[in-house]
Amino acid sequence: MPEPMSAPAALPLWWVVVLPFLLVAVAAAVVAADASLTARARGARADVLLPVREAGRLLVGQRRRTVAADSVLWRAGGAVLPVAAVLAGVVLPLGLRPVADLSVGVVWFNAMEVLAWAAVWMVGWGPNSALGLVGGYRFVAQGLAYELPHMFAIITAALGAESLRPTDIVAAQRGLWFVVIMPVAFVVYLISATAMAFWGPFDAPVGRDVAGGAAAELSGVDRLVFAGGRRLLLVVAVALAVPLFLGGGAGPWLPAWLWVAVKTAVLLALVLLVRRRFPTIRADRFTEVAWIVLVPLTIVQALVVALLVLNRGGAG
Amino acid sequence: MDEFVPVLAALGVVVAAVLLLYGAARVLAVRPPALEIVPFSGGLAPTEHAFSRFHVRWYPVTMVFLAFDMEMIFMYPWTLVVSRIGPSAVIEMFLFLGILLAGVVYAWREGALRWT
Amino acid sequence: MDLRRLLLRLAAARPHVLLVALPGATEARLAVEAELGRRGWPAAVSPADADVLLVAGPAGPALAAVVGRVWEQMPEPRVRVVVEVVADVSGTLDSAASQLASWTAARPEYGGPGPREQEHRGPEHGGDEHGGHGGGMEMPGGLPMADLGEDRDGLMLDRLHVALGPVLPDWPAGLVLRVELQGDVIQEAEAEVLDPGRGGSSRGDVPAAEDARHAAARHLDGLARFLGVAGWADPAARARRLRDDLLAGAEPAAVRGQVHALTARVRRSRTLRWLVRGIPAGERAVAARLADRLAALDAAVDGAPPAQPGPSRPPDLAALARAVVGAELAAARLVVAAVDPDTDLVAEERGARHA
Amino acid sequence: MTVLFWILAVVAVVAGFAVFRLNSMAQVTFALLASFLAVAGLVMLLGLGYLGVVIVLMMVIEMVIMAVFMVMYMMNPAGLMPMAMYHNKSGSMAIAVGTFAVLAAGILLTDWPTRRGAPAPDQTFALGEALMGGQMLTMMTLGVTLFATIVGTVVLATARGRYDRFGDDLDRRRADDPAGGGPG
Repeated sequence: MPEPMSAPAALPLWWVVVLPFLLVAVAAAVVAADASLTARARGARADVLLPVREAGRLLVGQRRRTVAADSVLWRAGGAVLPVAAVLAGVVLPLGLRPVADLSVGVVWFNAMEVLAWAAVWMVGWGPNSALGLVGGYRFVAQGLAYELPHMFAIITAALGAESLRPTDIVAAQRGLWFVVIMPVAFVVYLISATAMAFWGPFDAPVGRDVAGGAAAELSGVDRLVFAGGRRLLLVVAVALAVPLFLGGGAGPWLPAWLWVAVKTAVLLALVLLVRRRFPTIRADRFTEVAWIVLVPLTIVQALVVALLVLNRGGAG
Repeated sequence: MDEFVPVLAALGVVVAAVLLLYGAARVLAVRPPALEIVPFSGGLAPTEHAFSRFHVRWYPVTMVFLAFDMEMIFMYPWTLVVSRIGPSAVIEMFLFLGILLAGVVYAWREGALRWT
Repeated sequence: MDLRRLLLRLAAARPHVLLVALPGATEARLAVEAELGRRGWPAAVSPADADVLLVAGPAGPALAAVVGRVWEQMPEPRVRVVVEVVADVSGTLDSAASQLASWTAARPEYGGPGPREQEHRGPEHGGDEHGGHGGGMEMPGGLPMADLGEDRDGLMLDRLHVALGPVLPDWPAGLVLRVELQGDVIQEAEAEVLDPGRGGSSRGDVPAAEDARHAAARHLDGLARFLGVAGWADPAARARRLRDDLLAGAEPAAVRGQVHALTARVRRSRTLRWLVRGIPAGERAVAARLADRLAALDAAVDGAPPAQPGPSRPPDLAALARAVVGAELAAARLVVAAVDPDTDLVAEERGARHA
Repeated sequence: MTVLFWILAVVAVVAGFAVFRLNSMAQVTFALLASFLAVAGLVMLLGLGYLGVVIVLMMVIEMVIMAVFMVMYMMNPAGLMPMAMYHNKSGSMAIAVGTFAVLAAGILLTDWPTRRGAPAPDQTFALGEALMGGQMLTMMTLGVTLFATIVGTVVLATARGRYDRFGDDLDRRRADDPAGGGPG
């Protein structure tokens, strides 16, 4: 068992109110940045107010319900997405301390993000629409491909620190960021994080070719909650890479929270740029690659880290 | 479980936020929801309910996944004890993974990871 | 309410436009797409996501019904506009935006102020999960459920009949693909073009023996739509921009460098090659058709004479339908985008036969 | 704490009951998931954080997969026509009520022993130690069982095998499949 180090306690309880707003603000920044990149490619002007416009548009927009829709699952699925994203975000160290310092933090994170499986499937299923169904099922197929590499990547980071507590994992990187000893896990983690938020190039579940797929029939606030939840999920999933692999708030000169912000921003920018480099990767092509390339790679990565841990344990 | 108190609070806050959003939309929306909208597939009316037996082509993958996924339950606690238990823990876990990987390789060769 | 008005005004600066392209009105579609691109207004992918329904060209009876149905599916606030003359695209979009900005629920809707048709359809069935209605076999919405059919493993499973198109993103104008789906695999398919022969003469502006500029623009348009279906938005947007530049009067030689950079980027993408590999599409596979298009595009901006100046033949819709049988839905979309049937020509052909 | 216990307990039972009352296969599956999630909350209340969280993790995945199979195989998956999740109503009701009564009586009537010793300071750690120590044989047996599961399901579930894909002599370089994909 790791020495009961002077673990920094969680943030004060009122942070649970701040956290959702913080995440929404970052998600809005992501939307604005992404849209300005799109506008540049098309030769149009960028618009900083864009997230406000879009949110406002959906707030005043009419909701709709399709014939014989399964409203219960449809609405529940949409609402689960932002809830799961924020709940996954409680273990993120915002600086040195997270909102909830769980001893099983990374497992909690994993459990919350897996709710996206249920959420997207339910949203695709709900409207009784052929294209929506295809979208929902595409996400489950995608989940079957990315989830195992994702779990192995998380476990590798936990293994490096021999703790499931994100703050311990950060503390264990005091000497050396984990990205150095587990680059494969880091890359696989980012791939799987974008796949989990069905963000490009893994956006087949809401793809253009099926007219928006799972989201095709959503309008008004239902679309706002679903689309917002998806962005939140992306932000939270990418942000966890900072404590897992990039040393959390460690860095010279700047305070810890600013380092976390900077590192998260860099990773999000990377994700936005990568999306522009690749066409949509369909699950039927990705599954086999995930299983016979990514899974063995991450297992070998875990083995390497396990040997390093043994070596370190023997010395200590 | 004191450490889960903030989680519970966060759950309350975010559920309240989503409800608030729905409430705001109820006030702000220009019209009450439109009902009985015909689902969209390109502009022609559907001739059947889309709710049907959806035949997925990847059902073998789900089976392999479930079997492999069980292993994760063990792997999370395993990470905590590696240096305490020593080499035997590493050998054992990777033997376990190796057995499962052999199963995956078999499934791959049989084409179970393709859309059949 | 003031907040609502403010939000409506904010949103109206960037409405989502659902473009319904009609066969024979390619020119209007291109003009609208160019203007949307300039303004940075997003193209909606489905009616649920749209604020403006923009019909490019005059609709025949079948397509008018489609437009009406799509209009019914759109949430309010919504505006419906028609663009038939290329010159008034910008003004039409402006007026649509201003209607959205000053939208009030009391506004009589385009096409008659009557109540919406679906509100008369009897009790709602959606949220009723307690099985309280004792009606028995009366199906909600009056629709039947899918029936059984054999799949490619020889199992009997539900076959869902779905009509894809004619209003889908990056989809040939007026094309309808009636498919039988098991899961997302197409078991049977049938293709047709709605309202053939309507406005088929609008291609008169694009000369038959087309010059290099129009050839290049046409290939860029096809490439943009293929990349859009493949989910590669960035080069698709660049292709559209180059297309618009060409149609606005730029010389092919002036954009040669950019076009070559674009085609090189698409060719270089191993991911794209991997994603389209092994998808048959009739005579030539999707990958080969993509390569053909890239080569033709390069040749067009290099000033080479068009390879076959002969009269263009109407697309073989039966062959298209055969090509998507057995394909998964995403692959089928790629097949359609790669074949890229020119539905304007179907119009001319059928029109001629009737005359 | 007690309030939370009762809320979760009621949710678990009500959701479990809904499994038998709802018409739609999809809703039934997710009612079962809701029941499991409430149980996971109860496990967390008992102080078993890891176990509770892992129940959430596993059950979400498994219920989604179950929904996929339910919808694939059951007629009328959305319950558009009224139907029931049970057959032989009186018989099944008797069995269910009887089982519930016996179990509840067992809980109330058993003379539970008082706790001796204290729980480990970190149960997750203790679980890891147990897995790598005393339960090693269990785990290895499970590994082989899971391997057998994978092989068994693949044999049963795939119509085509390696000979269909690589030719009779397994000498084809690239597999011949109805759908492309994969790295090969």
